[in-house]
Amino acid sequence: ETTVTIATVNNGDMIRMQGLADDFTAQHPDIKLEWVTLEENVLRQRVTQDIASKGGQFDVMTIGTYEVPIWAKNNWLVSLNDMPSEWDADDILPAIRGGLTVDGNLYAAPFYGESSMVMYRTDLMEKAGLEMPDAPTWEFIKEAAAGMTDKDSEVYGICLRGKAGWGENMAFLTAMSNSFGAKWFDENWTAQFDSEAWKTTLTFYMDLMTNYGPPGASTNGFNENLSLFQQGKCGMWIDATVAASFVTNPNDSTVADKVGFALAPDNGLGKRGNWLWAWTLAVPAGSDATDEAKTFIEWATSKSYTELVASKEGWANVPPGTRTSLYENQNYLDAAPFAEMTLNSINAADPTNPSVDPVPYTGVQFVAIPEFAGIGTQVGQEFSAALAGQQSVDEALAKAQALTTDEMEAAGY
Amino acid sequence: MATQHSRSAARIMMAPAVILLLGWMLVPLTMTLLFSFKKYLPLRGGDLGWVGFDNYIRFVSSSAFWPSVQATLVIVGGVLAITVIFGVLLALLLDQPMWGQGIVRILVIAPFFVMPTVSALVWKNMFMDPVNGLFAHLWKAFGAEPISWLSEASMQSIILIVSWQWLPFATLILLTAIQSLDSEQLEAAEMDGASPLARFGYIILPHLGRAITVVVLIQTIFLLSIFAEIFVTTGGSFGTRTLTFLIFQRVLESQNVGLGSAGGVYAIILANIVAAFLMRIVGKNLDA
Amino acid sequence: MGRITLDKVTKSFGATEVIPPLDLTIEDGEFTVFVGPSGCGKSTLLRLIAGLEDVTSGQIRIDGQDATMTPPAKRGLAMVFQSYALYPHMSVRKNIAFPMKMAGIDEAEQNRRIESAAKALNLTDYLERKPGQLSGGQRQRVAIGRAIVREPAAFLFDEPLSNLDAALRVGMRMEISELHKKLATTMIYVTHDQVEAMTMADKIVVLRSGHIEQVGSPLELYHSPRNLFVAGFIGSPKMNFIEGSEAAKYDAHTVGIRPEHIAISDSGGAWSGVVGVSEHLGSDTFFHIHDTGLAETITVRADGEVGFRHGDRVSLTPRTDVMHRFDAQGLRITA
Amino acid sequence: MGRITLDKVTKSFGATEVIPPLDLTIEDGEFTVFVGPSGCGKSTLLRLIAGLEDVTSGQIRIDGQDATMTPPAKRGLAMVFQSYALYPHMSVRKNIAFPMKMAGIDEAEQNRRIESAAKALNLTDYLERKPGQLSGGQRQRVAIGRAIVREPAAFLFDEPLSNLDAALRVGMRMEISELHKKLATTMIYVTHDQVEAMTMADKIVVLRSGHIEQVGSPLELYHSPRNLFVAGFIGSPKMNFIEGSEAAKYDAHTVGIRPEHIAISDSGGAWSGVVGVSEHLGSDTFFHIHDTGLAETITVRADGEVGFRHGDRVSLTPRTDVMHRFDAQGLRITA
Amino acid sequence: MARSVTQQRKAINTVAAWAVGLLIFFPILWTILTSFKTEAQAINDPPLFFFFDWTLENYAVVQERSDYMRFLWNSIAIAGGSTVLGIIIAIPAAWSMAFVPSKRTKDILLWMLSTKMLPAVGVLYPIYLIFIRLGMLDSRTGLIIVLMLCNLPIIVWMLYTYFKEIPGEILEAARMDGAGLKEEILYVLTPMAIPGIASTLLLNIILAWNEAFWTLNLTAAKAAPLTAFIASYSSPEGLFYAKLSAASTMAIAPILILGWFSQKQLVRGLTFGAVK
Ligand SMILES: Nc1ncnc2c1ncn2[C@@H]1O[C@H](COP(=O)(O)OP(=O)(O)OP(=O)(O)O)[C@@H](O)[C@H]1O
Ligand SMILES: Nc1ncnc2c1ncn2[C@@H]1O[C@H](COP(=O)(O)OP(=O)(O)OP(=O)(O)O)[C@@H](O)[C@H]1O
Ligand SMILES: [Mg+2]
Ligand SMILES: [Mg+2]
Repeated sequence: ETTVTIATVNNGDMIRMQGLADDFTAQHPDIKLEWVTLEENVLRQRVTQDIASKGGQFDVMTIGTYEVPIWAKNNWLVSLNDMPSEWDADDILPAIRGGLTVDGNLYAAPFYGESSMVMYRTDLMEKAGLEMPDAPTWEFIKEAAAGMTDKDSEVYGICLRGKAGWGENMAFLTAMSNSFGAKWFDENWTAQFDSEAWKTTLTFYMDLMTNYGPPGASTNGFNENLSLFQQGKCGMWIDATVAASFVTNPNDSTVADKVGFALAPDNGLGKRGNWLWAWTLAVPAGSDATDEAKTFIEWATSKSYTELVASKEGWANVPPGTRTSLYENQNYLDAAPFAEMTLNSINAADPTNPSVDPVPYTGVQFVAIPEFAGIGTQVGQEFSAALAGQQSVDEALAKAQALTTDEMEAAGY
Repeated sequence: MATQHSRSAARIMMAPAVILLLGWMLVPLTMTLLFSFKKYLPLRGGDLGWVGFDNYIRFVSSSAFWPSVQATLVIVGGVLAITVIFGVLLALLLDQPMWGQGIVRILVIAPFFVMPTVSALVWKNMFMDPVNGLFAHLWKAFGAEPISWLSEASMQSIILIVSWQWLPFATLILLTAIQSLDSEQLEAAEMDGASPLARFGYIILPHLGRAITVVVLIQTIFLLSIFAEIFVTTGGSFGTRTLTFLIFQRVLESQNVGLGSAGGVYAIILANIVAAFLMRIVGKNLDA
Repeated sequence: MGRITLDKVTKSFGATEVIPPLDLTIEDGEFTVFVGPSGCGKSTLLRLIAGLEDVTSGQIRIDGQDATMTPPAKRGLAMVFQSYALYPHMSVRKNIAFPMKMAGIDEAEQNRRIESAAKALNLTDYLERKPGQLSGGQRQRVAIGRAIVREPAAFLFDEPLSNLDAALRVGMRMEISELHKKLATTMIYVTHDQVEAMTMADKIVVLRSGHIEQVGSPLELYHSPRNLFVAGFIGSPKMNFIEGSEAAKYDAHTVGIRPEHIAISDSGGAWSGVVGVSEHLGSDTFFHIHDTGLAETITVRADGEVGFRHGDRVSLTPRTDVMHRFDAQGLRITA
Repeated sequence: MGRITLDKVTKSFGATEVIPPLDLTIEDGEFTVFVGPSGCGKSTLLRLIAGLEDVTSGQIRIDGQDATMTPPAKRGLAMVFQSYALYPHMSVRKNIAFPMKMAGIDEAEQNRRIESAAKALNLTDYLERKPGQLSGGQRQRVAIGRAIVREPAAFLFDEPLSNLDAALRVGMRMEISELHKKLATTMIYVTHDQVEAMTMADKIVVLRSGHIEQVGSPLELYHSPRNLFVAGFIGSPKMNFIEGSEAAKYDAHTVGIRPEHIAISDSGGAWSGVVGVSEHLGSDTFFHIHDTGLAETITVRADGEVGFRHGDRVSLTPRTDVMHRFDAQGLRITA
Repeated sequence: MARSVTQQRKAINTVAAWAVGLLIFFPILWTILTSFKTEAQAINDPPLFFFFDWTLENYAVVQERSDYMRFLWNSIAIAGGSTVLGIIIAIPAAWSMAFVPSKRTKDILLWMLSTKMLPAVGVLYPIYLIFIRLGMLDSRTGLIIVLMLCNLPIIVWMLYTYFKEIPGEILEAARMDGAGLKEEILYVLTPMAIPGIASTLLLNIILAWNEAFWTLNLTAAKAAPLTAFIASYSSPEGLFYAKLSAASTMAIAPILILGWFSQKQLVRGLTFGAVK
């Protein structure tokens, strides 16, 4: 009997997979699964620590599209090119697959994928006398936010991430800045927070949030905004496409039947403010159960897993955003009204060409270099502090510029 | 007690503890020192060679350094002040005759048993959340705008959470100290015409001196390294990045082990400055 | 200026009555000693007078004024505690100054009184030390110093010498006696050591279970103990008690004879016995005589030069003129 | 079976020499008491004999054999500590059994010895109790019981009675004396109470600052103290010392006269003075006489019935035959 | 002061103390209450105190999601093991310091304490590398050793203060009675110090139980204790106050109960000899 230790993030889809793992062990009685479920930040820190020092504690790691290319370059991941043909690698959405492929080798299997989009309250839009286009501009978003805000009854026009973290507010702001023509670095890896575009981005964001956002937005992340939206306190929410299934789930959401979807806004510069992300499963190079790990990944990211979830929990709850076949499945399209918008959003993201100008890095809402997580979080903290009213936009940008320059220098760019 | 035989026995019996702790201190410390002079980036291939004092210079010259030292001292100082002052008051209250003293003591001691992670989670979500937190409900009930505790009053919030966890400790030590006060001394002061306030100021408070030193010493040791409370609540934003947290960011988030190690060395220096300061006071007080 | 009257005072802790109704008057300037076995209520009585405990019923008057409800600080009494209760963090000077500081006496006057108390108590060299750096006797004196400077109407002492070693105890008890002679202030002194009681008191109050067994001068108690309890308690070595037929000869249920009132000789005495342990103090010798047929042992005090040995058969002659007679209830027969 | 010899033994703690070179022989079966003021090194000496401290130099022989390097357990000595040092978590039986258990004596023999010790010490009813449930005197006896069962070559006692109250102390000191009579084992007994020393010892060793001032039987020390220190230390109340012209009359630098050797009267004596404090014990009265021109106070012991009062002018008659004479170095003049 | 306190004053004290006590305890009480609510009731405005539909569902969900017993067992093994091991090592050391003190004793004691001031994050990397080398990652043994070392200074100090209260004469008596060093410690010192050892044990179990840095960073699945258990409940997607509360309650309940039952010993232990 071989033990496969799996590090996972504590989100709904992963927890569900844990619950369904009996199906796997029934098929593979010689493989024992050990789960290590951790909160996202803790997980990232744990697996990074482990892989960087070759601890070998895990056989399967749940990592994001940010880590995959970096780790793969260090030869820390086992290539998944030899997955069996039934698994059908070609079925994976090209945008997602591209982000997980380095030098022609696939290094991770996507468990679910997401982009971001606008979720809005149809009833409130109607009340405000507006109509949401499929591809709104930022200006329209602002107008709509103004129209929907009713602070006395605790309805806020727009909810956006404010909580510091490279995967929290910086994911949103980086994606947003792309649509404003801003970028992290120019082609010489010089930090760009002193650019006009960043100033416009951040000023616009601050303007939206202070006037139409909920109180305490500077500590709101995905979870907080989700619950605000579910409780009917947000007019619009621009966030991950996976949220769509939560906000439309009548068990959890008080506004399930009043939600509309639109593409992330743009500014007419050719880029939309949406991101691209996937939680993937990968096998670290140090694992002593590589084959069994692959067997597990095959099961967890297969089409049949999707069907298994559908049969147990309904089609709306299957992990989205990874396979073309899913978006061709009528059952799914019927059950998930947001499916089409999700697919369009994913397809609209371009990790290799994220911003208006050319940049030396890949990644839409992140910069795929090892230093980014650290820098991103610190910059996020400055922006978050600005949102909390503790410093001005200029101050925040100046500090961001300084610390980014500093860190990049330390890393030897 | 002090025959040759027992002295050599003492040395042997002390050896395991001393050697283990010496190892526990020296081995990682040496490695940390070693790393701190290197460019050590695990995500870029690990050990990239010696860099002299670069890491040290970079660590202090970073704009985050001094604020983090300040944050550390403010949190430690704030928590110490709150726990000692309220600890004394609470101890005085609990020392009074009352019904159900045992149960009250159980209630007061309880926070000490709560894991820092749990306490941070509970406070953050269920009390300080600006929308669903109990404080928000309370504020709204009084018609006030709910405060976004962790961003608008981040330091105060963290100090509050940490103080809540350590107040029982301070209270209990101080209560035991008050109860150990020779009642004849208080009676003597009463005979001497001292009012209750004078008795507190002239007799009880000086008597508590030793206990307060111990509270301060032990708490400082633990407070200098608080981590979970910050990690869970603010993640180091809004000026709550302590030195420990800054090192955490360098080592684990940025995966810059060299830089983080240099930070670790600074933290050790800071801890030792604080410690030397405390030890001087406590050392005197210990065998008195 | 220091007459203390207890009028039907009782004290109960919860349901147990520690002091049954008790009347007692302590005259101004008198040195009164409360003696009695451990737990008999001596401290409780003193604390009632001090105001550190509330009486359950009855009245305490100080100089004729009802003080039953007066708080301790206002009664004008000073107390010296068994543990001295010095303030450990204050210097000797500050300790002594404390009651004056509390009373708001001005600095100059404070210093004057401190100096004079320190001089009287031989503490001048120690004024800047902390109590922890003093010997037992010195601490004792600081506690007295702190009491003196208040110029109280009366001093209350609760076993102030019981923490000192034998030699020091003798010295300190003389010092307190001399202090009393000098100040002529009322003093109430609690002890369970009858030697202290005998040597120091103007008046001894013998307590048992909260009852007063006898009140009188030391020699009154020595010569005319009112009952067996007092007779046994006062005097060292203890009075010999003889019951049975020998006692009947004197028309008593029990007769008591003190060791110093029995003569020892080779032969010719009324009683006879065998020498057990003999204790030679140089000045005196105590013989413990067995096999007398009267009591288990008869203790005899002889002067230093008498030389009987373990096992010798000796003859004893009691002085019948100072023999004490008690009835079956243990009460003294006076007639 | 219990002859202990100290040969040029010294002991230093760090730089301070607590015991300067010291020779002493304790004969088998002897009851030897070490007395001396606090801090003079009594305990240290006892602990050197016990082996609880190493000697700095010199040799300790037990029954002729060098035991200087022998660990305490192997010396065959038993010690009774001031605090009794009972094992609080063990019953009385277990306490007493402990040394036998350590020596690997078999159960049956252990029980036999425990029973007989318990009987001798009146502890039979308490064998199953814990020390915390015993009175001071009973604890004392358990400590002795624990020492007895080892059948040691000698017993060492370090102030075993100083924690007891006065009455108990008298009783226990008799018990220990009787035990010594019964066992006839060597006993070394440390005290700073000269009454204990006088009443119990076969031989008293008077120590001062680690030096032996005099060794002798109690009455030898009482009658012929070798120097002023011993003279002042032995006897209670303390010997009166007179210097100056009065001493010169007797060809001495200092003369000493014990309180019991001075007669007090209205007039007609050699000396005169004024009565200060008088301590009435009933059996005796101690007068402290001032203004004699001889010494600050002269203490006089009179029997119980003499009735002088504070301030009376009295006349004193010393018994010159028992007067002690000392030279300028404080040494006794024997001629 | 044994003077009878008026009932009125006692009543005021009682009310004040209970108010403060409940205030301090409230966060825990609230967590426990919330764990019995449904998610909707948990965030109800106004907050619900006692009158809601009590449900055990959250506990069922938490248990289903993670095998609580395994985490619990790891916590018990690690906290207990490290404490017991620490005490075994600390007793001889504390004996030496208390009964054969030298000029350096106090310095050694303070030095030991100062090792606790090393910031753990600063040495995580070295320790992690050492653990990999020794193959002790994710093993209970490894954690037991690390936590033992973390708490050893505290254990030594606590035992030292207890031992100092034991009169040296008793140990000397044992020595006179023929006990060797081993017997002296085993038969005399240890039984006498049982209350002190018990409170040391308790305090260190609590400290080890709540230790969240090493337990999280050096374990994965096999050795993960309750601190890791709770780490999987912080900020999940959506607002799960009730489930968070249930998990929190499960994480703290064992130690809370242990602490309450033994608070007398603990209070004594907590004082570190600060007060006699
Ligand atoms: N606060 C109290 N509560 C209940 N009982 C008490 C209290 N104080 C004293 N007692 C009881 O009252 C009785 C008298 O105690 P007290 O202290 O006056 O005795 P004492 O004569 O001073 O004894 P000792 O010589 O031992 O000091 C004792 O039986 C004691 O147990
Ligand atoms: N361990 C030690 N270290 C340093 N000095 C010591 C030590 N033990 C004793 N002394 C010193 O040695 C001297 C003799 O001490 P010892 O205990 O023998 O006196 P003692 O005659 O027994 O006094 P007491 O009657 O007070 O018990 C004292 O001055 C004491 O301070
Ligand atoms: Mg008393
Ligand atoms: Mg001694």
